[in-house]
Amino acid sequence: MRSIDRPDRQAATPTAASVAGAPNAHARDARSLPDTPPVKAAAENFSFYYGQFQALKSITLPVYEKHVTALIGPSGCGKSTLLRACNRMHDLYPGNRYEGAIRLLPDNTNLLDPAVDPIEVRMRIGMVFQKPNPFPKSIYENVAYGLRIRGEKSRSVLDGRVEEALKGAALWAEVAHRLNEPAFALSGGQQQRLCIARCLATDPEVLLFDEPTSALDPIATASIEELIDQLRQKVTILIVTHNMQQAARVSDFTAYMYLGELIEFGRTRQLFVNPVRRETEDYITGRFG
Amino acid sequence: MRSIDRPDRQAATPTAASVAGAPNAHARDARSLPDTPPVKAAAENFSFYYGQFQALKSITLPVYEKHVTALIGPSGCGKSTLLRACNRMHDLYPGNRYEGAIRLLPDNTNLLDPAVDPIEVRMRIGMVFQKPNPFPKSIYENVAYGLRIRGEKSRSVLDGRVEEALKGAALWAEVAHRLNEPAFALSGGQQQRLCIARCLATDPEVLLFDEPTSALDPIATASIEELIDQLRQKVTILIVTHNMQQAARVSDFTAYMYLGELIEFGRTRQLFVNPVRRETEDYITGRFG
Amino acid sequence: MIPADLSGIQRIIRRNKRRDLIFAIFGFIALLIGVLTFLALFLQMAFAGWERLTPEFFTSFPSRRAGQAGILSAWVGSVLVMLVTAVSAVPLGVAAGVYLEEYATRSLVTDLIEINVTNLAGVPSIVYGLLALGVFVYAFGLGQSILSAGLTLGLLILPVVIVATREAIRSIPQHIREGAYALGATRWQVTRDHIVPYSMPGILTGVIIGMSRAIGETAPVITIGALTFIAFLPESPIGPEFPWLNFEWLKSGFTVMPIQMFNWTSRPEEAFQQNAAAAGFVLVLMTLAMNAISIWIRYHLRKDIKW
Amino acid sequence: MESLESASFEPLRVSDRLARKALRNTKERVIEALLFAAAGVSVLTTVGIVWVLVSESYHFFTVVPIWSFLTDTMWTPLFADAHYGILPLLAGTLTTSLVAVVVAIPLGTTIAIYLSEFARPAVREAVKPFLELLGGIPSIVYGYFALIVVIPLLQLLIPGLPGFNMLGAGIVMGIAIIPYVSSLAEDAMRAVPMSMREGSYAMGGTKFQTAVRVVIPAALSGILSAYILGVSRAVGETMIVAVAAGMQPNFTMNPMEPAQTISAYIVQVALGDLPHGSIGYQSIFAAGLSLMLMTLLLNVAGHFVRRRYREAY
Amino acid sequence: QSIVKVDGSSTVFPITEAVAEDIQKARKGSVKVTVGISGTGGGFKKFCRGEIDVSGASRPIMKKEMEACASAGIRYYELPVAFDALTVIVNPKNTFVKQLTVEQLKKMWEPDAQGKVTSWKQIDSSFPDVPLKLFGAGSDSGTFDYFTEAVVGKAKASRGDFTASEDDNVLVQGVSRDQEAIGYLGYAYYAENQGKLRAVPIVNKEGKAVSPGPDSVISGAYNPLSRPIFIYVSEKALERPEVRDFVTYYMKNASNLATEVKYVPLPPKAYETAMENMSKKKVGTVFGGEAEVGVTIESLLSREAKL
Ligand SMILES: Nc1ncnc2c1ncn2[C@@H]1O[C@H](COP(=O)(O)OP(=O)(O)OP(=O)(O)O)[C@@H](O)[C@H]1O
Ligand SMILES: Nc1ncnc2c1ncn2[C@@H]1O[C@H](COP(=O)(O)OP(=O)(O)OP(=O)(O)O)[C@@H](O)[C@H]1O
Ligand SMILES: [Mg+2]
Ligand SMILES: [Mg+2]
Ligand SMILES: O=P([O-])([O-])[O-]
Repeated sequence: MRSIDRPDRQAATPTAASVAGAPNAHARDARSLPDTPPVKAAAENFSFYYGQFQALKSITLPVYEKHVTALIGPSGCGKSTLLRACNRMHDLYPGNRYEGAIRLLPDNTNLLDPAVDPIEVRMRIGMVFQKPNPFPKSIYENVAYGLRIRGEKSRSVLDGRVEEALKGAALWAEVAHRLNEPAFALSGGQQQRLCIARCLATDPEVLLFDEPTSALDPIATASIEELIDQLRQKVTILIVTHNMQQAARVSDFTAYMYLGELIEFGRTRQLFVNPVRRETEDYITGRFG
Repeated sequence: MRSIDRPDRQAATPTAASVAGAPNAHARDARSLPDTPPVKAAAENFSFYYGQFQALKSITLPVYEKHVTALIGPSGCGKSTLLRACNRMHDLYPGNRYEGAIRLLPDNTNLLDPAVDPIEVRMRIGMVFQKPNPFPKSIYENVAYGLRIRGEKSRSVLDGRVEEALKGAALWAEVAHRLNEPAFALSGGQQQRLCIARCLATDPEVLLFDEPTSALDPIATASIEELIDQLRQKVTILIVTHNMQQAARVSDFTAYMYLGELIEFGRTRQLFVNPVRRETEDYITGRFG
Repeated sequence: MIPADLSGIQRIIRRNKRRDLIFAIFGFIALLIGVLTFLALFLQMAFAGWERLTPEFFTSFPSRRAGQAGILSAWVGSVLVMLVTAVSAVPLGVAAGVYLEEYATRSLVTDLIEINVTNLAGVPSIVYGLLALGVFVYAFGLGQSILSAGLTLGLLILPVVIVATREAIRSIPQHIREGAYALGATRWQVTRDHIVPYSMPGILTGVIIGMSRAIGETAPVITIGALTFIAFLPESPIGPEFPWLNFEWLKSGFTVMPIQMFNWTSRPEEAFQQNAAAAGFVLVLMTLAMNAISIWIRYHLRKDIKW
Repeated sequence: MESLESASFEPLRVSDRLARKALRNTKERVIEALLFAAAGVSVLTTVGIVWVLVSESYHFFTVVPIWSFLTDTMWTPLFADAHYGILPLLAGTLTTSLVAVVVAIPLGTTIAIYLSEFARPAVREAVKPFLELLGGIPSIVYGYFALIVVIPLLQLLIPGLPGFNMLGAGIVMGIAIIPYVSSLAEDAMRAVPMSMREGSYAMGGTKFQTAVRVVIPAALSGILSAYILGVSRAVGETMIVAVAAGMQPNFTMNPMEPAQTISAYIVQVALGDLPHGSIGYQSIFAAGLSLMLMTLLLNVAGHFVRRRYREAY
Repeated sequence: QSIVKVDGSSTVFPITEAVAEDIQKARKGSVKVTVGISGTGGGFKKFCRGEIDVSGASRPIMKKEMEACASAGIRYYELPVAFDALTVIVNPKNTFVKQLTVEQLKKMWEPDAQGKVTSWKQIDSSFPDVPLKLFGAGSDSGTFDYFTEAVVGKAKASRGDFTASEDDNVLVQGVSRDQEAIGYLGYAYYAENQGKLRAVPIVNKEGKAVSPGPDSVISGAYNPLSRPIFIYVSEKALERPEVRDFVTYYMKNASNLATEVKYVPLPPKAYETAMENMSKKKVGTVFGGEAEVGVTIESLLSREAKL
């Protein structure tokens, strides 16, 4: 059980049994340990199937509150699949199947429970995609979208929240004077920050990032990374990246996945400098993948 | 005119002016080798433009008869562009422009001469593509197609040539009993060999391969490589590959290209073991690309 | 307003989902309206015309006695007109589509042709009738013949055939073309041996859709002037001696299914409304059959060619 | 040198090769010319249409001043007191089209949204052929349906409704054009990339919210062109209005009244036999020209809509 | 191929159609007949261009048409085939119209009424103030010519703002579904739809309100709206055996068939005289090319004999 909380001390992930017995044990443990922050979410023996194909195999993984956790691994290893499971994105397509649990703390809700409405999950967890995908609306409406679908109509409330979110996404200075222009008029990096602002406006508990900078140029990438660095003060972040330098730069914890399995999880610095598993080392040093 | 056949003694290519004075390292490399075979084709100061964009910059390169020449280099360096110029594939699209010459020996025709019919060029030079592209016809008709468009109607001649070509492509044993089945029923590797048989049926002087195995699994790849190894006895081969191991395995000569320029040309073994240029070394050792 | 707690979120979700449900119901109803109208129309004609749908109905000429009237001259006329339509529109449309996709390089001329085809597709059919009246009937002196009608409908469906051809050709991957060119095929050989055969299912689908539209066209045929009592068949297209073809029928007067139906609809006697219903039923069956064939082609023939 | 030339691998001598090339080139040229000619036929069609309409209308307008054609409120070209005001026909055309659009756009859009965003793929695949069939039914059959079924029904609901009226014709016409609207609009919506939808769902949006707030704005250009195509179909539709709307050039926009549309006037005249060259004969070409201009206007509008709202995703 | 081409009046059409149908059956298809409906005027236009062999007419040929025929060198036989009673119809639910005078009809239909006379009350102060909805024959029809001549006093002089149709069903449907409607059409079409329509008695020259019907036509009491109807046969076409066969058959059977399709047949003598005139090659018309109203059966007989 310690293994979860002490990735630096032991290898890889906890045994299936350890988590199954006490779902939120790691949360407690986390709190009890001086060097790990409280757990915000955790996958427990989570498996996922695209129809017949098992894309994830019994993943057990904690996500620590107000820290950045990075998912790395070669293409096709299931990083996106895991991330998208966290807000039930797979529900949109037929034939997908979840097994096991992903729990959200502090209320310990199993996100995957069929009784839990996926919309509720998504309202609590924000997501930023690989390709910036602003809506075909004005900048303002993009940010206000989440509030509008929550039924907010008051213009002054919206104004305030939009400004706050844009500031939070470090975009306010650039767009304050043209909030009514279409979002497509922004550059790629700005669009991506707009998508982040769109999430921030609704105060999500967790933010999921799926290769948020892979479609961006280096300058835009730098600004997004900087933003993630600021955001970690306020929100829990889970980020998929295929850029190991990026993982090293922005994350506090890193999980290395391979062929649908979680191979190793630990503090980023440690995992990069001194990986426990050989596969991880091969991947990190570029000998493989 | 012996110089044509003996690039080892003089400039690599037939017109003295173009290559003799050319400072290209590869020419010298080639010459310095004791026993190079006769030249079958040669690019001379060949430049190519996609509209305004210059994709190839004054390439000078010999292709030796009945040997395999590999083109390697990072993505976008112009390998495919060069290969496709050899059978005037670029003529199919508007706005492209050739400069310089690609000569086909022994008749010393400049393939790029506007007076030369591209159809004639393509009848002399076969091409195999990255993705197997059999026609949605029967296996038999795929192989017979080249002969049919050359006006061959006699069934017995066709039968003979089809069998011969399929044997040449090491496919006969697998398909002899089902020549009338659709080509799509074959596996990817078989399809690729079928495409090779399709070329062989018309006895091309040169065969161009553009990453012929990149869409195939390792087993199919091995069978294609083996086939190329046999083919070199009969036909001159120019192959593009992004897999350096493959280049090392199958080719006699290798050209390394970068950003539209030919950086280095030489015997494969020598180029891989002891490259003359630093860029080549960087690329080969994986330090770059 | 913005919920901070879970129960707040759940309340909002409940409200939002209610709207989802309401819309889903509306959508379903809208769909039902469409589908039910189709059924109502079909069944109304089937019931109203049921008694008349005997074999004799198909083998009898029109008659003043509703009970004896049939659609022989009408369906034969429709078939012959469709024959002319197909023979004129298909080669022209396919050739034009092939030209635009395989031959033309972008130029002012091809732009013009493209814009033109798009616009033609939007021209009301009655305007084609006027064209036919002015050009075929009077300027060319073809009169009110099967040929005039067939050519008119041919022009009418030409854009449909062109567009279908182009779409079908566009779906052929470039590497198939390159494969053929690389073997030394000429443009025409590539077109003849690959482009046209492989796009055939798509072209056929388009042709059949176009024909099913043409077979129901009434207005342009009326404009040419085909509202006639005809109780005999045009001469057979198959002649008694070599080359076994006979083109007299092209000049023949004619009637077609929709005109026959219109004719009966126009009769004040109640009994003829039954005939109109029966003729309408047959006409709809004809177009349904054609549509069904095209759907079948789309789902089955195309499956054989996957890139 | 000697050896090189004799070692030619090409079985043909150079002169033969050149001859073959020349032959091939001629053949290729001829074929290309033929194909080009085929493509030219569509242009000739347009030229023919414009020529016929304009030349006959030209004669018409030498007799009838354009001004009175555009402003006179009566259309009686075949009667003693001849008036040549297109307005009544225009009013009829617009009113029937309007009724049709009021039926087709909401229903068509709803169906499109439902199929694209709500229905399961199986339902979609099952229903779409039905809609296609609805679009394939000949308009004379719809006309019959309007006359025999829909108008009598409407007369039960609305006492005093005349036996021919624009309402019934328009409603049926609307149903007839639903498939055009719904299938094009659905295509446009389905072309919206999934990433756009995922963006909305990830924010906690429901299907309806996603459809209305994200997918529709993103597919706007396609949806608007679907509408324009629908309108253009309605404007040009002939047999339904000819059979069911009444044949009276009635200057009114009241759908409860009978009226004549431009297209219906043309068929009505064509049903008789006007002598080539008479003013009555020319009047149908003038009417046809107006119709053509209206649809052309719609086409151009469609073009600009597609430009203006080009999908930016 | 020899086809007898007939076109012209929609009023004569039911008889011609019956003849065409029967002769084709009787001759087992060796005689082929097409019958178009272009209206009397339209028929004469084609007739005088030599496009058709026989033209049906619901009024005698007019000066202009005579000239057109003459200039094209077309001479013709004029054969009366039956009598028709133009019937003024209203909706059965219309209770206030008991009878109408010619003056009242004129008030409704004259060109001056166009756009002005729009209420029943304007026709007769005893009528209610409800909209007046008019349905009448199309301007290319003989019915229209005759009605305007008889009612307004000048052929073709009519208002234009009414539902004008060559298609009699439009008139039947229109009047039968609309309480405020009034229209006129050939008696045969009324007779077929007696349940849906009511014929209005017309006050004749003698001041008596008379309903249309075979008796009132034969007695001459239904005036001025009864009229003879004709076919015109081209002299040249008559030389062709199939045309002669057709016309002879027509004359022999006109009496029966006219009754069958609800017209008033002429006395047998009339058909015999017509045949005689034809065999004696007496071409031309017995009418002066002027519109005439109130021709009775007797006067028609005597004129024919005199040709
Ligand atoms: N919709 C799908 N249906 C079936 N299999 C899928 C689907 N999406 C992904 N897969 C498969 O699931 C596995 C994991 O895919 P996933 O997209 O999660 O990989 P990834 O680690 O994000 O890779 P990348 O770095 O390329 O984004 C892969 O083998 C992939 O082929
Ligand atoms: N049709 C085209 N129009 C314009 N530029 C092109 C076109 N095709 C290729 N290019 C450009 O020309 C350059 C050379 O392309 P080419 O396809 O030859 O590269 P390559 O070496 O084959 O790369 P790869 O290994 O990815 O196949 C690239 O910069 C490419 O972007
Ligand atoms: Mg991914
Ligand atoms: Mg390449
Ligand atoms: O068709 P008509 O008899 O009225 O000329």
